[in-house]
Amino acid sequence: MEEGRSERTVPSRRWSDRKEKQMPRSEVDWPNEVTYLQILDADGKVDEDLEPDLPKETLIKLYKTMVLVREFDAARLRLQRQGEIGTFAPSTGQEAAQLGSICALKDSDWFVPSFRETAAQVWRGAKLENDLLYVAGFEEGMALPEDTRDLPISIPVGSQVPHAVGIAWASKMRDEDTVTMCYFGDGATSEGDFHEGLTFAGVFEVPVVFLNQNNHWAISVPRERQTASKTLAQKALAYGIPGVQVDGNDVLAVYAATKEAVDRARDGDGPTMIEALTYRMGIHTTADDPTKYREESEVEKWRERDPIDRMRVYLMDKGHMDEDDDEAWREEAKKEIKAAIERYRDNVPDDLGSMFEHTVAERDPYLERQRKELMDYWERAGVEVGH
Amino acid sequence: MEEGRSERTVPSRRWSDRKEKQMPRSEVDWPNEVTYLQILDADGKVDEDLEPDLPKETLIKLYKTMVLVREFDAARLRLQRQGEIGTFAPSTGQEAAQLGSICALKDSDWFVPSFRETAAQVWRGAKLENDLLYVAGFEEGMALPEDTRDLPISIPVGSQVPHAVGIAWASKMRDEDTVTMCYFGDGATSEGDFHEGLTFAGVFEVPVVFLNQNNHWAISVPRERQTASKTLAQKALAYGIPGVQVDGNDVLAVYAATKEAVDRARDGDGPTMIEALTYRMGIHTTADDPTKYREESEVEKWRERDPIDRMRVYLMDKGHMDEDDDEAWREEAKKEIKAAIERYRDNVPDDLGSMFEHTVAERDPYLERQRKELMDYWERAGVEVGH
Amino acid sequence: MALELAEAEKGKTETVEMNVIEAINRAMDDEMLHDDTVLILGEDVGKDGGIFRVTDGLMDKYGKERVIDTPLAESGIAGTAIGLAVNGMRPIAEFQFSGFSYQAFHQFESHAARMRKRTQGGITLPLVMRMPYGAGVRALEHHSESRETYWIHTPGLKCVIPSSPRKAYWLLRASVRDPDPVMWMEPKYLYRRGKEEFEVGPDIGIDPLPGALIEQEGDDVTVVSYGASFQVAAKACETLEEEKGISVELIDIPVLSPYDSETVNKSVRKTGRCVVFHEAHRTLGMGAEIAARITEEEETLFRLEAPVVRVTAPDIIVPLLTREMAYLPDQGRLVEAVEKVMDYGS
Amino acid sequence: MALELAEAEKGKTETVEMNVIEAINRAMDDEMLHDDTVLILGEDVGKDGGIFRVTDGLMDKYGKERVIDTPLAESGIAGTAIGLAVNGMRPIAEFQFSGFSYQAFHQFESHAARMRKRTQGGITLPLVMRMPYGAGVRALEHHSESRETYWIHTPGLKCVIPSSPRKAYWLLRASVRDPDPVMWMEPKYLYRRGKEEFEVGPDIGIDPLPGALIEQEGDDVTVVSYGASFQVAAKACETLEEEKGISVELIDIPVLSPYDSETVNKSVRKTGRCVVFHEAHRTLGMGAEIAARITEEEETLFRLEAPVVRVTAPDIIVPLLTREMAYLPDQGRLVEAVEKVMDYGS
Ligand SMILES: Cc1ncc(C[n+]2csc(CCOP(=O)(O)OP(=O)(O)O)c2C)c(N)n1
Ligand SMILES: Cc1ncc(C[n+]2csc(CCOP(=O)(O)OP(=O)(O)O)c2C)c(N)n1
Ligand SMILES: [Mg+2]
Ligand SMILES: [Mg+2]
Repeated sequence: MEEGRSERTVPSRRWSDRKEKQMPRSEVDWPNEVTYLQILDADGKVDEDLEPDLPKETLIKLYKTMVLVREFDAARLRLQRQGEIGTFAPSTGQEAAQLGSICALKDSDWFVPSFRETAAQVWRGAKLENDLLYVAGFEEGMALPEDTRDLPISIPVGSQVPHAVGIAWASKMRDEDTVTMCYFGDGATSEGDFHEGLTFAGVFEVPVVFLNQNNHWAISVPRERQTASKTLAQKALAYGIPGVQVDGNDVLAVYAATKEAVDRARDGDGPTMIEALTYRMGIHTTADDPTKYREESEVEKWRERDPIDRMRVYLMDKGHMDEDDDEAWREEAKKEIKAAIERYRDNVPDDLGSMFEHTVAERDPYLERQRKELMDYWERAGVEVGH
Repeated sequence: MEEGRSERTVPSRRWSDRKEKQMPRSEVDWPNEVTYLQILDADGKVDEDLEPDLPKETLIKLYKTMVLVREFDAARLRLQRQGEIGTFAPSTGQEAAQLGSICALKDSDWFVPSFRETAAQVWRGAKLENDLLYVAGFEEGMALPEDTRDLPISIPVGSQVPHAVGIAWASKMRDEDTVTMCYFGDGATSEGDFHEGLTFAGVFEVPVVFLNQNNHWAISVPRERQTASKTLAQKALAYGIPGVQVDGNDVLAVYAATKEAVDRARDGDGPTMIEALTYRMGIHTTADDPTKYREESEVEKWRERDPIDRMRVYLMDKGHMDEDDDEAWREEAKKEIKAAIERYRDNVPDDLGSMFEHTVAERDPYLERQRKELMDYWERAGVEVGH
Repeated sequence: MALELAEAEKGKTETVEMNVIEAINRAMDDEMLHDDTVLILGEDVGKDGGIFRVTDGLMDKYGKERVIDTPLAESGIAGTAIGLAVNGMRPIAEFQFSGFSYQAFHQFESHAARMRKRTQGGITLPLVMRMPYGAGVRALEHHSESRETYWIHTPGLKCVIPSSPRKAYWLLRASVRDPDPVMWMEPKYLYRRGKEEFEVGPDIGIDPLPGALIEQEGDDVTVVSYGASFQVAAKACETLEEEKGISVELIDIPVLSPYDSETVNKSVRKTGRCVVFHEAHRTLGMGAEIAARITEEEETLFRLEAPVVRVTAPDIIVPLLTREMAYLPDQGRLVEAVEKVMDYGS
Repeated sequence: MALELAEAEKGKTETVEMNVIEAINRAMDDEMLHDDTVLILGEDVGKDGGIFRVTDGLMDKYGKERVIDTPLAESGIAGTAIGLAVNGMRPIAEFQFSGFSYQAFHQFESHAARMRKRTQGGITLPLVMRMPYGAGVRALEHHSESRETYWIHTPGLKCVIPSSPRKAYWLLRASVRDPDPVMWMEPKYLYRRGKEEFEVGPDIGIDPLPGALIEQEGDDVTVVSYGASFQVAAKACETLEEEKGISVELIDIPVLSPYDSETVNKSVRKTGRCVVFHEAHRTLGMGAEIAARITEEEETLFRLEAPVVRVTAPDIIVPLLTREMAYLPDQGRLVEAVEKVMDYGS
C-alpha cells in the first residue's frame, strides 16, 4: 500500500507480450504524463519541501470539521438504526479527500457534490439539521437559498458531471473568475455522463475541477473490476485534460493539488481531474453489508492511514494542537451535533400537502384537483406524515 | 498532411506552461504508448519491409470492391436526386478503411456496423438490391437470415458499441475463437455508449476490435472540436485497451493493424481500438451540404490521398493489374449495379399490412384490430405504398 | 456577452410571412435580442445552421459563444444545459431528432424535472429542449416517432408542440421565458409546409404558455388534436363542414403538459362527442388521457352520445418512408371517424 | 459453461413457501438450471447478491461467468445484454432501480424494441430487464417511481409486473423464455411482505405470459390493478365484500404490454362499473389506457353506470419517505372510490 495506492493490480493486459508479433510503428507523441503527489506520509510526517502554506486557523478548522463529520456519521448511524432517519452515505475515511479539496474554493465558487460529500457540504455551510431533515425524509431539508452556489446532492451516479461543466461554462461566458468543483466516485467514472461531461469540459476549456474520490469500492465492485485502466487519473488524458493522482488521505496533498487545479481553472487554463486515493472505511449506505464482499483485513490496512490521525500527528508536530485540544474539540463537535438533532426534532414538519409544491411554477387546475381530493381524504382518513 | 494526419491541431492545453507553478511530483508509470502505422505512402509507394502477405486474388478483390462501392455511391446519389430512394450515407473516400479492416475477419466472425459501412457490408456479402430496397424505404431490404453474423446498421450514433462487446463476450463465454469487429466514427467517440462499451470490453477482456473511422467530420463538427484529445486512439488507453493509429487511406496499413488486432483478440488477449485516419470526401448524407461548413481546399488535399488511386498504383507496381483491367473492372461494377437496380425495381413490394409484422412474436388482439381497421381503410380509400 | 445591439433593432416590430422553420428561427433570434442570457447549443446548430436550417444565420449574428456546436453527446448537451440554466443562462438545447433525445432521458427525468423540487424552489431551470419529431418527411429510422407521452407522464416537465408558424413563434418565445424546463417538439412535417403572416419583434408582448385553444367553434362534435396532426385535422373539419354539414368544435392543445382538460371537457359537454386525432401511438398516447379525463368526469361522461374515438397511428414502430404516409392518420380517417360518431343517437 | 449439474436436480420439483425475493431468486435459479444460456448481469448482482439479495447465492452456484458484476454503467449493461442475446444467450439484466434504467433508455427504445423489426425476424432478443420499482420502502429519491408507461408506450417492448410470490416465479420464468425483450418490474414493496406456497422445479411446466387474470369474480364493479397495488386492492375488495356487501370482480394485469383489454372490457360490460388502482401517476398512467379502451368501445361504454375512476398516485414527484405512504394510493381510497361508483344509478 505504498503511497496510498491499492495493492491490487488490474489484470495484466498482456500488451508487451505481443510486441514481437507486431510490425514496427512510429510512436505518436502526446501529453501522457500522470503524476502522483503525497506530502504527509502514512504516519503523518510532512515533506517540508512540499508543505503548503496554510494558515493555522484554516488547518485547525479543517481538523475540527473532519472530527465533526466523523462524529456526525456515527450519530446519524445511531439515529438510522433506531429508525428515526432513513438511508445515507457516510463520509468516514474520506474526510481529507473532501475537505482538503473543498477548502481550496472561494465562497463565490460553485460546489457540485455527488451523494457522499457531507464533509464538503458542511465546510460550505450546510446546516446539520437540514441534512437530518432530508435524511429523515422531509423535502424541507433540501431547501437551498435562491443565490446558492451549491448544487443539491446527485443520486444518479455521475449525472452531476455535465451540470458542473455547464455551470463552469456559464461563468466563463460571463468572464467571471469563478471555478466549479465537481465530486464523484470511482464507480462514476464508468458512466456515460462522466465521459460526456469531460468531453465538453475539454472542448470548451471551462473552469472546472473534477475531484474523483477513488474510495476503491462502488458498493460491492472493487476499483479494479470497475475499469481495466491502471489509474483513474489517466482517463482525463482521453479528453485532453490533465489528470493527477494524490494521496487522498493526506489533507495537505489534496489541498495542494486542488489549489493548483483551481488556480489553473481561475486563470483560464482549463479543467483538471484529480484522483484522490482514499477508502470507504464503512458501509456504502445504511442498507449495505460490506462483509458480503470485502475482507476486513483490507479495511484494517486503510485504518492505519486514517486521514484524521495523520492530520492530528501533523498538527501536533507543528504545535498547533495538543491532546487536550483534541478532547475539547471532539466534545464541542458532539455538542454541536446534539444541538442540531434537537433543532431538527423541533422542526419536523407535519403537513402533507406540501408534496404538491415545487413541481412547476404555476398551479395546474387538474393537479390542484388531485391535491384537494387527497387532502380531503387525508383529513377524513386521518392520514399523517410518516404514517 | 504528413502521414495522413490532419493539419489542424487541437487547441493548446497549456499544460507545460504551468509546469513551473507546480510542485514536484512523482510520475506514475502506465502503458501510455500510441503508435502510428503507414505502409503505402501518399503516392502508393509501398514500404516493402512492412508489406503484408496478402494473396493476389484478395488484393484484386479488395480493389474491385472499392471500385464497386464507389460506383454504387454515385448510382445511389443519382437515384436519390431523382426521388427514387431516400437518404443514405456514402462511403466515398473511406473504402480502404472499411475494406482493409473487414477483410481481416473470417465469415464466422461478427460484424457490427455503424451506418456508413456499405463497403464492409458488401464485402460481407450484402446484396446491393437489398440496400436499395432499404434506402428506398422498404423494410424488406433489412431482412437478415436467422444465422447471420452481421448486425443491421445502427443509426443512433455509438449505440452499437456495447452490442459488439456483448456479442464478443458471448463468444468468449462459449470458448469460441470468434472475433467481433465494431465500426464507428470520430463523432461516436463522444457518446456515452462508446465509453461504457469500451469499459466493459476492457474489464471483461472480450475478443472485440474497435474500428474507428476518423473521417475528420461528424456532419459539420470537425474532429478537433469533437474532443480536445490529440488522437482518438489514445482514448482506448483510458480503458486499459491498446490504441493504435493507422493511415486509413492505406489499405495495407489498415489490413496489417486490423489483422494484428484480430489475431490478438482470437488468441484471447483482449480488445484493441484502431483509429483509421481517413476523410469523408463527400456529403454526410444526401440531406447535407458540406459547403456550409468546410473548405473545398481541405477536400482537395485529401483527394490527393484517395485510397483507390493509391491502391491502383500499388497493384500496377506489383504487376497485378493494368489500365485495361481497371477499365474492365469499372465496367463490370457498373453492370453489376445496373443489374442490382433492376432486381430491386422488380421486387418493390406493394403491400402495406406488413408494417404490422415483426413487432413482437405473438399477435396482440388489440393490435390486430388496429391492423384490420387500417387495412380496411386503406382498401376503401385506395391508400397505397409510397403514396 | 460581446454582442452589441442597436437599441433600435430591439424595439422594432414588423409583419412577416414565415413557415415554421423561419418562425422558430425568428423566435430564437428575437428572444436572443430580447434577453442576452438566451443561448443555443446542440449538434450542428452553429456553422451548419442546423440540419433543417432552423438555426441558420444565428451563429453569424450572435457568435459561437451563444450559438454553440457541441460534441456528439446528448447527455452532455442536456446536462450542460442544466448547468448553464443553474448558473443564470436560458439555454435552448437542440436534440437533432426526438429519437436521439433518449440518450439524455435520465437528465430530463432525474434532473431537469426535479431541480425545482429538489431545492424547494431555490434553483429553477428555465430551459428549452428543442427536438424535431414526427413522420412524413421521408426520413430514416428513429427519425419519425411521436413520443410526447414520455414527457407528459413525467412530473416537472412541460411539453409544448406548435401547429403553425405563428404559434411556433409565440409558443417558443413563451417557452424560453417559462421558468421551468419545456420539452419543445417541432413537427417537422410542417417545417416547410405553408406560411403564415404575423407580427414579430424582439420586444413585442409575449403571452405565457396557454391552455387548450378552441380554434373553431362548433356544435356537433369536438375534435382534439395538436402538432402536425392539427393541420390535417383542420382540413378534415373543413371538408366535414362543407361537404357533410357537420359542425366541428376544433381544439388545439399545444401545451400537452400540463393538459387543460377543463376546456376540452367543457366542449365535449356541449357537443356530446369527441374524436382525438394524433400521430402518437394509440396505447397511452395523449388520446388515452383525453378519453380518461372525459370518462372520469360524471357530468362529461353522461353527456356522451358516442364512444370517444382515437384516430391515431397504430402501436407499431414507424415504418420506413414508403409506408409512413399510410401509417400516419390522415384526413380520410378523421372524416370517417367523425361521420361514424355522428351516426350514434341520430 | 463449466457448471456441472446433476440431472437429478433438474428433474426435481418441490413445494416451498417463499416471499417475492425468494421466488424471483428461485425462478432465476431454476431457469439457469433449465437452460444454460441464461445468465445474469448487473451492478452488485454477484458477490453482494444484489442490494436486495434477489440474486443471493447464484454467483456461488453458477460462477462469475454466469452471474456477472458489471461496471457502473447502465447503457453498458443494456447494450451488452442486447449483444449477448444476439449471440445466443438469454441475459437477465438487472437495473438496480427502475429510476436508474433511464441511462439506458435509448438502448431499450432504439434497439431492444426494434431488433426483430430491423432484421425482419432474423435477430430476436430474448432478454429480461429486471428493475425494482415503486414506493413504500423508505428509499431515497429516484428509487420509488412507477413509470411503466414509458415501456408500455414503446412498441416492441413487453412489460410485466408480478403481484405475488407465485406469480413472480412463474411470470419471470415465462419472461426469460419469451422470445422478445421484457421490461420486468419488481414491486419492491412486496419483496418481503408475505409468503406463498407453490410448486417449483427447474423442469416444471411454465405457461407463457398470460393476459389479464380475473382473480375474483364479482357482479357489481370491476377493479383493475397490478403489482404492489394489486395486493392493496385485494385487501380493499375483501373489506368491500365483507363490510359493504359489494361484489367486486378483481382483475390483475401482470402483463401490461400487450394489454389484454378484451378480458377487462368484458368484465366491465358485466358490472357496468370500473375502478383502476395503481401507484403510477394519474396522467397517462395505465389507468388512462384502461379507461380509453372502455370508452372507445360502444358496447362497453354504453354499459357504464358510473364514471371510470382512477385511484392513483398524483402527478407529482414521489415525496421522501415520511410522506410516501400518504402519496401512495391506499385501501381506504379504493374503498371510498368503489363505494362512490356504486352510488351511481342506485
Ligand atoms: C445511475 C445510477 N446507477 C446505480 C445507482 C446505485 N448506486 C448508488 S451508489 C453506487 C455506487 C457508487 O460508487 P462510486 O461512484 O464509487 O461512489 P461511492 O459510493 O464509492 O462514493 C451505486 C451503484 C445510482 N445511484 N445511480
Ligand atoms: C445518438 C445520435 N445523435 C445524433 C444523430 C444524428 N447524426 C447522424 S450521423 C451524425 C454524425 C456522426 O459522426 P461520426 O460518428 O463521425 O460518423 P460519420 O458520419 O463521420 O461517419 C449525427 C450527429 C444520431 N444519428 N444519433
Ligand atoms: Mg467508490
Ligand atoms: Mg466522422
